[in-house]
Amino acid sequence: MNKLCSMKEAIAASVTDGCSLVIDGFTHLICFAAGHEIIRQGRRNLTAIRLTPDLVYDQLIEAGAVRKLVFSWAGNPGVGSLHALRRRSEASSPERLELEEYSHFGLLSRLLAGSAGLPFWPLNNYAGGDIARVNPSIKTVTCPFTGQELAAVPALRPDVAIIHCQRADAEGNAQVWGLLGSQKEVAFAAKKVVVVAEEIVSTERIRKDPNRTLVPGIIVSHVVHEPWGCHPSFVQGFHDRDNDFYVKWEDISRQPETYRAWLEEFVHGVKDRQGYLARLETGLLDKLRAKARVCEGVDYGY
Amino acid sequence: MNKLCSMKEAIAASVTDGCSLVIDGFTHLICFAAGHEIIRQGRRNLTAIRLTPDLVYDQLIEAGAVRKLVFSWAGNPGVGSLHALRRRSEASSPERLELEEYSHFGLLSRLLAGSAGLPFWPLNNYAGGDIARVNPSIKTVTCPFTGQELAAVPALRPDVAIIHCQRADAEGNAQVWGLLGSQKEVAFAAKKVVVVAEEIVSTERIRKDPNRTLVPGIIVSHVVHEPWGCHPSFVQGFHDRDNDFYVKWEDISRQPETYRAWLEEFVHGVKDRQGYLARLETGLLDKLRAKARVCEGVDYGY
Amino acid sequence: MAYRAAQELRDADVVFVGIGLPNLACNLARATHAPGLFMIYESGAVGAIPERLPVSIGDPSLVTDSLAVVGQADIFQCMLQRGLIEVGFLGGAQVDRWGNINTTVIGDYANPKVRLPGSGGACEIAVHARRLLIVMRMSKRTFVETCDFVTSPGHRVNGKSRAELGMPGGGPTRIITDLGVLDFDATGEAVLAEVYPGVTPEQVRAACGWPLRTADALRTAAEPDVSVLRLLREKLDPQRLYL
Amino acid sequence: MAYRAAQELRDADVVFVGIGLPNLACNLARATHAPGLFMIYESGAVGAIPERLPVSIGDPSLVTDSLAVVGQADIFQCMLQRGLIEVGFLGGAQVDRWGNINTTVIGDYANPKVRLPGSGGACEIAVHARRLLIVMRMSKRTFVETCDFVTSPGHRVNGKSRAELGMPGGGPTRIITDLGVLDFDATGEAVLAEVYPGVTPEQVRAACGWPLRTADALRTAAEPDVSVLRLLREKLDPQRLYL
Repeated sequence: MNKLCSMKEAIAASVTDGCSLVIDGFTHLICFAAGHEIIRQGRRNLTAIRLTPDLVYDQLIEAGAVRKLVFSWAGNPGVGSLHALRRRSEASSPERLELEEYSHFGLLSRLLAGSAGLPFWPLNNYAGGDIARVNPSIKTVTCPFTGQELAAVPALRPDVAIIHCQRADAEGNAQVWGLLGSQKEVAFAAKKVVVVAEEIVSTERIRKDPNRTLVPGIIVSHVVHEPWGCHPSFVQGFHDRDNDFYVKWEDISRQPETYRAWLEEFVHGVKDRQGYLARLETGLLDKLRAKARVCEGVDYGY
Repeated sequence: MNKLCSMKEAIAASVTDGCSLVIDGFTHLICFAAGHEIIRQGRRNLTAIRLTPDLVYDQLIEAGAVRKLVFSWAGNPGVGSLHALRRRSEASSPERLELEEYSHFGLLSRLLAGSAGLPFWPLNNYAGGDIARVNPSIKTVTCPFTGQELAAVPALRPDVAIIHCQRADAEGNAQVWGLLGSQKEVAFAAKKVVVVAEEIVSTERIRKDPNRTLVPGIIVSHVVHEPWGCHPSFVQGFHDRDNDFYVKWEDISRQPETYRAWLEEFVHGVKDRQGYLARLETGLLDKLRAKARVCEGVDYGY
Repeated sequence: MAYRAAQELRDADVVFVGIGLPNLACNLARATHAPGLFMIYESGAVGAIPERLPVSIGDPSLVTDSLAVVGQADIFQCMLQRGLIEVGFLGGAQVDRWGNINTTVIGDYANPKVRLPGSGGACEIAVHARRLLIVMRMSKRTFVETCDFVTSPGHRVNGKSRAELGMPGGGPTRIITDLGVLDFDATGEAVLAEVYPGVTPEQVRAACGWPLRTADALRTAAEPDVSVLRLLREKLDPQRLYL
Repeated sequence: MAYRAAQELRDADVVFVGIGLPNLACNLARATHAPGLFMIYESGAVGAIPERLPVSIGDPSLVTDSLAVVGQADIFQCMLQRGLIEVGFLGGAQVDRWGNINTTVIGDYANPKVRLPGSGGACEIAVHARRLLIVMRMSKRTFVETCDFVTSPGHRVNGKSRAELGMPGGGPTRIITDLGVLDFDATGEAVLAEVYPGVTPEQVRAACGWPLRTADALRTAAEPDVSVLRLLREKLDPQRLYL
């Protein structure tokens, strides 16, 4: 089944007010294009889930789309803070964001349980620290063999997962290389999966290297072709991380005025991803484009 | 660290009388060469573990190397029975083999727990059938969130795992494609890992495609170069399954006399894998050699 | 049997394919009325389109040109336990009226007359698949009052229902035999629902180890036409491994 | 600090590398006395040999030419929880005498003065790493009597020892600061063990929020030589992100 559609159509069909959502990616393959489209469509009261909510989650927060954040590390990696998040979660904040937090392993375990169809997942452990004390979703379970007490977290089944990949076919069979983050777990845990790809390829081409397929099309509902949809994040083999942007973001996002002005210009002020890319500094994409490091293929013959 | 050695050295250094052992592989990548070397070295009282004990496990049983079998499906896939196993486990048998059995998912879950450093693993479930009734290692655990009762199995930490792969470097960084079975779980669960490779390549070549690495060298203690070490099983991209052998095996193995004669000729009667290969029908290896189906490489540039 | 089993498969069904006859039935369905049949093998091949009839579920022909190849942990956890499998296929040495299947031992477990291969993935397929098809030749020896060992649970196990046992899958929907087809009634008991042309209900009952009831409306199965037979014999199973 | 931290690393150690200064220290160790240092990043890069100083632990330079790239489930389950990590590295906003670290909030959790990034993988690194190195600049504001929030457990958490809490890892072995180095005594309390040249024990104690005890044999740290400084400034951190 051909599931290709525009980002606008995919978001309109899958992300509803009040739903729970993951735009996944661990520094790699973070689909900013999807986040910006959600802002443009004016979604509200989202539960935004990710181990590492980063700039695009902060933008969703600043734009008023998010009611609750489920996370384990919230920052601008290597640079600083998420300022919209801080403004909405520190003591002086008028309209407080609801936060539910874990360690990486804890939140990942919730997604593992969701992806595996189990109601909970055991992990060793939270060891008396304060994370488990302030989060009632972290409980304990006793090993029926050793008597050892382990931490347990409940399955997480997000309503929608948005997974960016290097290539996919029109059915949503998605191939990923480089950092894999928790993309597989998120996709299998979610009730609906949107795949966004740098490149749309034939199913025949996917079948040439089946071990690279991270997300099978049978769990995918929409497929979007959106090259450069991850800027300023990166896509191995396609383009580098725009580190300068991450550094500049600290200044842009510190003050609500400059933050709103940026959203106005780069999100509300454009129609789609093409519009965003057109507003970037001339020559930037060329500078970020990856220098080829192609590996050899392997033999699937028999 | 260079861990290269001969199969003889690897087995002598890692497999001891009474130890627990996995020669892994799910129809694919089953290292018959390792099993034969264990028989030649006269190991005894092994606990042999695998989801699908197949011909080489049956040969270990016939040769008197095995005291206990931990498994979930024991047969000659697509053909028939494992006759040494049947002779040692049916009512008329004088010297009974100890059997500990699960379903695939149950035994895999034991290995998952072992590989993840947890004392148990939950799964849904054994649902009142007789497997859990006759196996005291299958217990239950209650979900602390939903109250649902699930099955639980204890972690399995085999003493030795033997993992065959398409290619590895001298440190044991092993790359695998095609069927992956439970090779990763077995390797991480084991206390000692022997990697056997069709091809030994430079570390540099491993680094060119890091997503293909299934077993990292840091958990590997010995590396053996043994091309065709899996015959009659198969190695994707190298050689096909010798289906004729599996079919013929039914006749060879049905009578103890022909079975022993085969072991005498192909295992005890040869010094090593080269000797075994030399005794195969002329032209067989050429017939089984894979027809190339090389996929394209991917770009790791940035 | 392969033909009748294939008819149970719908285009776009996600099928967990076992070794032997089920594999043949799936390949037949894919070659005829269900080209979009999505085949998942417990060996890890997802969306396989094998060029030859795989002798084993781990045949290399399942890997080449499949849509994805994943570890078995993903197959059992993320596909089966996660509830993505629509149709499972099982056979066995014994089946009882509730669709419980034995593939473990004939006789006493500790002291068996015949040691069979065991569960493999069968137990979890029986627990999780939304529809379970059982394919078995019929005789008093195989269709028994009580299984010597319940490897894969059906609609009632040791007196308990699937709901009581917390089984997510739908349980057996049909038993396809060499004489006819058994459906399951509302209580979960197998009843004769369909006979092959030329077979009488009496013949079927005589081959059953429990007093087999007959459904109110007994159907007669269609015969495979010549082109299907030729496809089976010449292309899908030329070595006659399962025909 | 980067130099002193690098000295803690031994050739062939398996290190779980965090963002920032730990990353710099590992790269320095690898470029000097520990070329066999095995670096695992929580992003999934195993045995990485980055060509540039990664700004983030998810930098693409960590992927290219690494020995393996795996999902984070494997990193946390099969590497960290499985006990394969020898050395972990953590920093934070606050540390107490037991080596408990706070990277979550300053002030009350429900009503914080400052909202910090949170745990990330820090909590499990603190639980599982066989040796934990803490790297932090020292002041009364950061070396506190009691952490506002214990994100990552040290030797005693809310009155309980690691053994009582069932933590498999060894806990903090050293705190490397900009003034000197604190070791942990048998009770798990941090004591001043080493000062940098020109720094007095009194200066260190004045920068500590609890009454810091001094070890019986106080060492003086060696200064990095010119070549190391040049390596750090010109090659490993030319943008002076962490120096």
